[in-house]
Amino acid sequence: MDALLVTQSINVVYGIATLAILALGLAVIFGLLGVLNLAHGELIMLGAYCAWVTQAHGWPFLAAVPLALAVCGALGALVEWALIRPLYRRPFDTLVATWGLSLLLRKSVEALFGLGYKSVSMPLQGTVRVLDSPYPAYRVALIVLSVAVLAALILWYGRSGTGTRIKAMVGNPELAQALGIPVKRLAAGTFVVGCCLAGLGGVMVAPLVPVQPYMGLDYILQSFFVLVVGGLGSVLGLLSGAAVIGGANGIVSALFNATYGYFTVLVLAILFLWLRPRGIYARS
Amino acid sequence: MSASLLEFEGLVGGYGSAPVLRGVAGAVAPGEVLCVIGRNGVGKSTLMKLLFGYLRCWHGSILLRGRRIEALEPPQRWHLGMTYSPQERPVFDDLSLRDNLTLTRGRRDLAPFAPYFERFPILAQRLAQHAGTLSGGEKKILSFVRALAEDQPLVLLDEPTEGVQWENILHMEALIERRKAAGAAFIVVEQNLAFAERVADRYLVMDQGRAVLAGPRAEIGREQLLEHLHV
Amino acid sequence: MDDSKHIPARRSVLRAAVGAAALGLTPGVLRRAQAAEREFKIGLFIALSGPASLFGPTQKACAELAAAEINKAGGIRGRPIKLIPTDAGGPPAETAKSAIRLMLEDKVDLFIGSHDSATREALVSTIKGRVPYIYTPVYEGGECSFNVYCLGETPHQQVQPSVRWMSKERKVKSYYLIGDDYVWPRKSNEQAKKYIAQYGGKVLAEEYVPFGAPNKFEEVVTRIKSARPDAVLITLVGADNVNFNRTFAGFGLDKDIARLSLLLEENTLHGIGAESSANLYSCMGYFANLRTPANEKFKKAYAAMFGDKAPQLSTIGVDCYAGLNCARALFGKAHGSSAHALMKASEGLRFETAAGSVTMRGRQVDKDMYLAECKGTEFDVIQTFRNVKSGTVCST
Amino acid sequence: MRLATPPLQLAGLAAVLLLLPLGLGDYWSYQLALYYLYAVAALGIGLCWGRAGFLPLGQAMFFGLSGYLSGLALIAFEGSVWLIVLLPLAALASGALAYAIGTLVFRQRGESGPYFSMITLALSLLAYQIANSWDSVTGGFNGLKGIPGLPGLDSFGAAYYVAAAALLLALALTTWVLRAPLGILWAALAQNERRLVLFGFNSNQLKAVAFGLSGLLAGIGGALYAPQQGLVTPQLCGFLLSADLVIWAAVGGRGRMLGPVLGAVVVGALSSTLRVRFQFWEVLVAALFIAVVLLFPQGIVGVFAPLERRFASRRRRADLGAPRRGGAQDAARLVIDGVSAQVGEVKILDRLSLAFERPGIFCIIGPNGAGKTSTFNLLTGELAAAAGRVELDRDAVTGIAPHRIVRLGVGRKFQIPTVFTDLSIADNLCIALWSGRASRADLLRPRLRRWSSPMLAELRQRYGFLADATRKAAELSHGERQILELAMALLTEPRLLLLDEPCAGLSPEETQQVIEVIRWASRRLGATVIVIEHDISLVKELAEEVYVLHNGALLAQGTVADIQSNPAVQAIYVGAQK
Repeated sequence: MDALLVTQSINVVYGIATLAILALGLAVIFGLLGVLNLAHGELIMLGAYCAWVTQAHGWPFLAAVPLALAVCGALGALVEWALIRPLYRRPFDTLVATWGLSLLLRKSVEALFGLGYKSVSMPLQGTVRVLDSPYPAYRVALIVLSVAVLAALILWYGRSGTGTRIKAMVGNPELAQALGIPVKRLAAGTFVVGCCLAGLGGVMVAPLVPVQPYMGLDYILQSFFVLVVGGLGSVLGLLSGAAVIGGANGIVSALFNATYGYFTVLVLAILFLWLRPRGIYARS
Repeated sequence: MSASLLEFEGLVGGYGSAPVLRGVAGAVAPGEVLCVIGRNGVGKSTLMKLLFGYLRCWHGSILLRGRRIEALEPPQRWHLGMTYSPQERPVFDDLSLRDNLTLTRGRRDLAPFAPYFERFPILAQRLAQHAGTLSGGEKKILSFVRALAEDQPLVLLDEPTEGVQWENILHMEALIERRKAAGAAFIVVEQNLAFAERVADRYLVMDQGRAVLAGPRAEIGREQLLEHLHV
Repeated sequence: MDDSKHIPARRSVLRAAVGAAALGLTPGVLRRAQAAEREFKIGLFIALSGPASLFGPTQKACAELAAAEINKAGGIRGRPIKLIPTDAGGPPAETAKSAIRLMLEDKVDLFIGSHDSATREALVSTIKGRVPYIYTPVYEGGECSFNVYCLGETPHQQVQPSVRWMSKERKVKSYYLIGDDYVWPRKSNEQAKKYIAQYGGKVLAEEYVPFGAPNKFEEVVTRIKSARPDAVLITLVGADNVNFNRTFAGFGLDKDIARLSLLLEENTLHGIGAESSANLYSCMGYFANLRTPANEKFKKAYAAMFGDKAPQLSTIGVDCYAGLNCARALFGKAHGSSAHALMKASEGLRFETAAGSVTMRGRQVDKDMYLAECKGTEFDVIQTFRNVKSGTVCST
Repeated sequence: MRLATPPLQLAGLAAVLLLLPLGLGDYWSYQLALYYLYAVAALGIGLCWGRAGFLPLGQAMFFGLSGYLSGLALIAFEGSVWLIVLLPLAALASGALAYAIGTLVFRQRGESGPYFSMITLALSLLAYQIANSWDSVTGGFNGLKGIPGLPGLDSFGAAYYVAAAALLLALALTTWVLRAPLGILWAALAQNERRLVLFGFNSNQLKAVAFGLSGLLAGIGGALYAPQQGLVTPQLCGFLLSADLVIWAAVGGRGRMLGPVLGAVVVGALSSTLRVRFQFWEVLVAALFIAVVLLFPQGIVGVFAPLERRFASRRRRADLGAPRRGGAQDAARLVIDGVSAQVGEVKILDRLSLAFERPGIFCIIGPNGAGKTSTFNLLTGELAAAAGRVELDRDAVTGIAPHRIVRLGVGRKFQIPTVFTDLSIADNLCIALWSGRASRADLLRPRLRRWSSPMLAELRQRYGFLADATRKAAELSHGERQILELAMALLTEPRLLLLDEPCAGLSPEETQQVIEVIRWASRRLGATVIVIEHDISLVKELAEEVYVLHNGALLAQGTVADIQSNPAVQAIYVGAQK
């Protein structure tokens, strides 16, 4: 029983960590730029396929990271130029266009790799003891890694000049231009970074899930819910959102069953969208 | 006039379908302050937005050091040596004062700001604070300092003294003088006549989207200005 | 209700022509409308789009192989088979719509379908027995609609022998049931609970996850771990099945807890991967590396026709092969093509599947079932259960 | 854009729909019948998205709901006459649910942006799971099966005509609503919600009605889908159908009535033809779809917009007299008593006290940030008072919703002219006339678009361009827009008229005209007119009394002469000095 409790709590933490890392890319794109990118899940999917491709070529797992960054980055730049910029400040059209894009990406990957499940083998096998109950090593690593990535991001966004410029652009674009900040280019760059982060998330979860063209659909809505619940424009918002969604899902699934867990997530999302749209941790 | 840093003429522009400027001309030379004066809604801020490139001008030309710039984006104009302190939302509310000031600089040290902090110690005291917590007047001061400290050859100030206490207005005047001495040019939109009279080298008086009166301060008396301000 | 019966062919052709023109379609519609009546047309419903289209290529290939063989042997009642593959991977209404087209425009003689149950229900209520309909894949059993014939494994066929084997050979006393939340898993678990009790085992828990939702299985696996069952009976399908088994192994439970999955074929096993497939069993009517003479022969023909680029063989795919053979036998045996004649003929009908020959009883199939243990990403068939009853008997 | 299709076109369409089956085989009739039902649902999306300006992403939920309801009814009461009542009820249930959701969500904060879309999306996912899990009622994943067809109507031909009839009904319904004031108000709402509210309309309720109607349309589709297909499955509530409906509306053209219909039938039929022909048909659909969004935001139908305008009828039908506006008629007594208010950190009104106890023209002047416009926002209930109270005719109006305050007889004109640019001049003027005059039922009567009032007649006399019925406000010059908005403000025949720099950006001639109109109107309405103005020369011409605001408080009050000689006033204009 006690061991059960421990493991279930770690499961909750793990759930939160994965949610956060998977929503990260969207947090940048939707949270900072306000772009509703429905193709986010497909970027994750591409990242996962990168992991599989590296494995298929017998390269080390970590080689997937640069590959994913390259693929998603390039795609991101193209999409920003072709879809996002022309539809700037037309949220509904962006929504609809990126949905079309996600369809396009799914089918292209299907044409390229087929529909079969690709399994990416665990870079870390076996289990490690956490609070003297065994837990899968790679999942532990993923938790640690997510925390690291998020921490790094908090530091970079808070300290670096670029981070400050992005904040400036988000907060007051007109004034930012008066200071010579090339807002358009900066926004494009930010979008690309968001895409890369999505790809990175894809690489990280690849060994844990069945990799196939439709996997993105599982992540897009969850990611949106996380952001809406947490509040846009801050890593803290992202974390609190992941905590609520992932936590609620994990706890309810642990206490009752997965169906209730899923219902809880949907209901929570609806309630927040409706009653507290600025989320738990709203940007000032 | 030949030595002028910025020249503009026949400027027509506005928002959507509505022309606010109906043909305005003017110029400013290095080490000179051009004060733009007029009632609300006569197009002063619109003129500034046109000059800095937020609004495309429908007709007319803007020359910076003899180069046409009306096609350029605001950031490009900044890189050519202009800067701008807007009338509304003059600072980044969710950035600290320090970040507001050092945003455009590679390094974050505050040495260049010493002379400004002398005049406005309150800024130095609140460096870590978010600009959003400042009062309207304090924001104006912060924005003013930021713009001047960039050491750009041409500074556009839109109502810099709005809501600023008068002793601080005097500090502003002194700092403007200091930059003038260093050869900087200013275009200042102002409603505060007293301030305008003290800093201006030339006036540009506007009414209903047109320049109705322009010339050196010496040639234009307060009565003429008041007549156009209708007070 | 189908008023095209009551008007002379010429006019209906005319209509089709006008229609085609009106919609700017290729004259293809036209040609199909006047196509020679000699061909024996089969509307083949397989997944060409959507997640299930994973099986599409195999389904198509196996059907084509069967059609080629049958045609070489003189076709059905002397008429060459013409397959009309049609997408059943979309929403049921779409598929039903295609069925109408195949009936009215192509005037098909027979439907063969390999798709999910919701689509089957849609087709049954659209076809209404006007055309015989052979449903080939593994399913929940109990389909007895007029003029419908089911070939797939039923829960009874999968569960009864495998559970008995587990209890007897593996000394499994306690089971944990996990499945997707829809009809097939629930029916299967009904059967499972019956036989588990019968063989003196007990069910520790029965759990379902939302079907078609983004599921994660850490919580479930942790619960299983603390429940310490001897075996887990898995009725998850597709991605959920892959996901669960990877998580299960990830938590290191694969060493001491056996897993019996009721819908585990080659593609899914590849998804699960070698490192997660230890101690995992599957019970189906067909496995690609089955060592029966029939299968050797079948695989040789398959390879000969499609070469080494041939799509992966698996039970859901090869059932289409059985489907065509069944059709041939059925029409060969029956006098006339009326539903009653066909249903009458179906009783005791024998025909070839990829695995071997089977018998149809009560419009379902009694067949040999195979229990396989996963070795890496391969199935190792360790036990054969002869001629297992379908457990469903429909009127004929 | 002219969104409504005249009845004539509708009749033509009816003829086409009736004749089509003769040309096509049964299969195409059957196929079209299905897409007609989808089209009915897509029509609802066009209504919300193209007209009222918000995008519902979960319409399948309503399609599915009524699908299940009518399915259950058909099974329970097979062949009974009660079905005539029950099926419409199933459709209405969807409409009611949509209206309820709309009311709840919109009332909360008038949220109608992407978040509303997300809510509807999440709801449809929920609906899908419920339909999937609740076997006992819905039949679970395999769906609700064995649904009998409509008694005597279940042959392909008959099914086609049922669907066609439903589509025509839906089109007629939407045509009617879109030609009625309601449709005009939706279009206005999408362009400038705040402005509409300040004409006294409850925009959130209008949006809820639009959403409810879209739900009803989806309901009609679903209610007939059940008998036509004989099976209702959870996919019917799910995300994919919702997405398809949106895609069809977008590709066909959300802005015009026939757009979604065309989208559903063409794209739908196209994809179902493609799906059998080659594997990656979805790629084509997706590409087509992105292309349309990027290149033709108004969809396929939008391409023909120019033609449509050519055929637009120019003749104006005979006017109908509008009733007098209800409520008190005499000039409003306005008292602002010690009101403070702030936005964020900044205090914008500081214990402000003003009183306007008699009809006449009063001017408010003051430097930037003095709180002039904020005072207007306070009066129209858009700015909440932290302290103090505002009285209109001795009743406190602090904390009352803007549209209610406006209905008490408050009219307002903004500094920047905010007319509804996509609407014709006539419709702009009508919106003003309806304000405070039209009852809820009236909003469904197209003839209200012919309303006129003596004042409108006189205004048309003064300004010829106001009589040009079909010209769009977008085509007006800045000056004309100022006049149009002023006219709109006057047509509401307010008892308290708030004018914010009515002459901003006008040429001297235009300025003179406006001055005259204001004088004329104040006499004619006998109203209290408050004008924010900077140009003292205009103030001289207009004001009986001048109020000078400074730092959110009243600095001075009196005749123009008093004000000009007031040293304090001098000081704030000349600048801070001690």
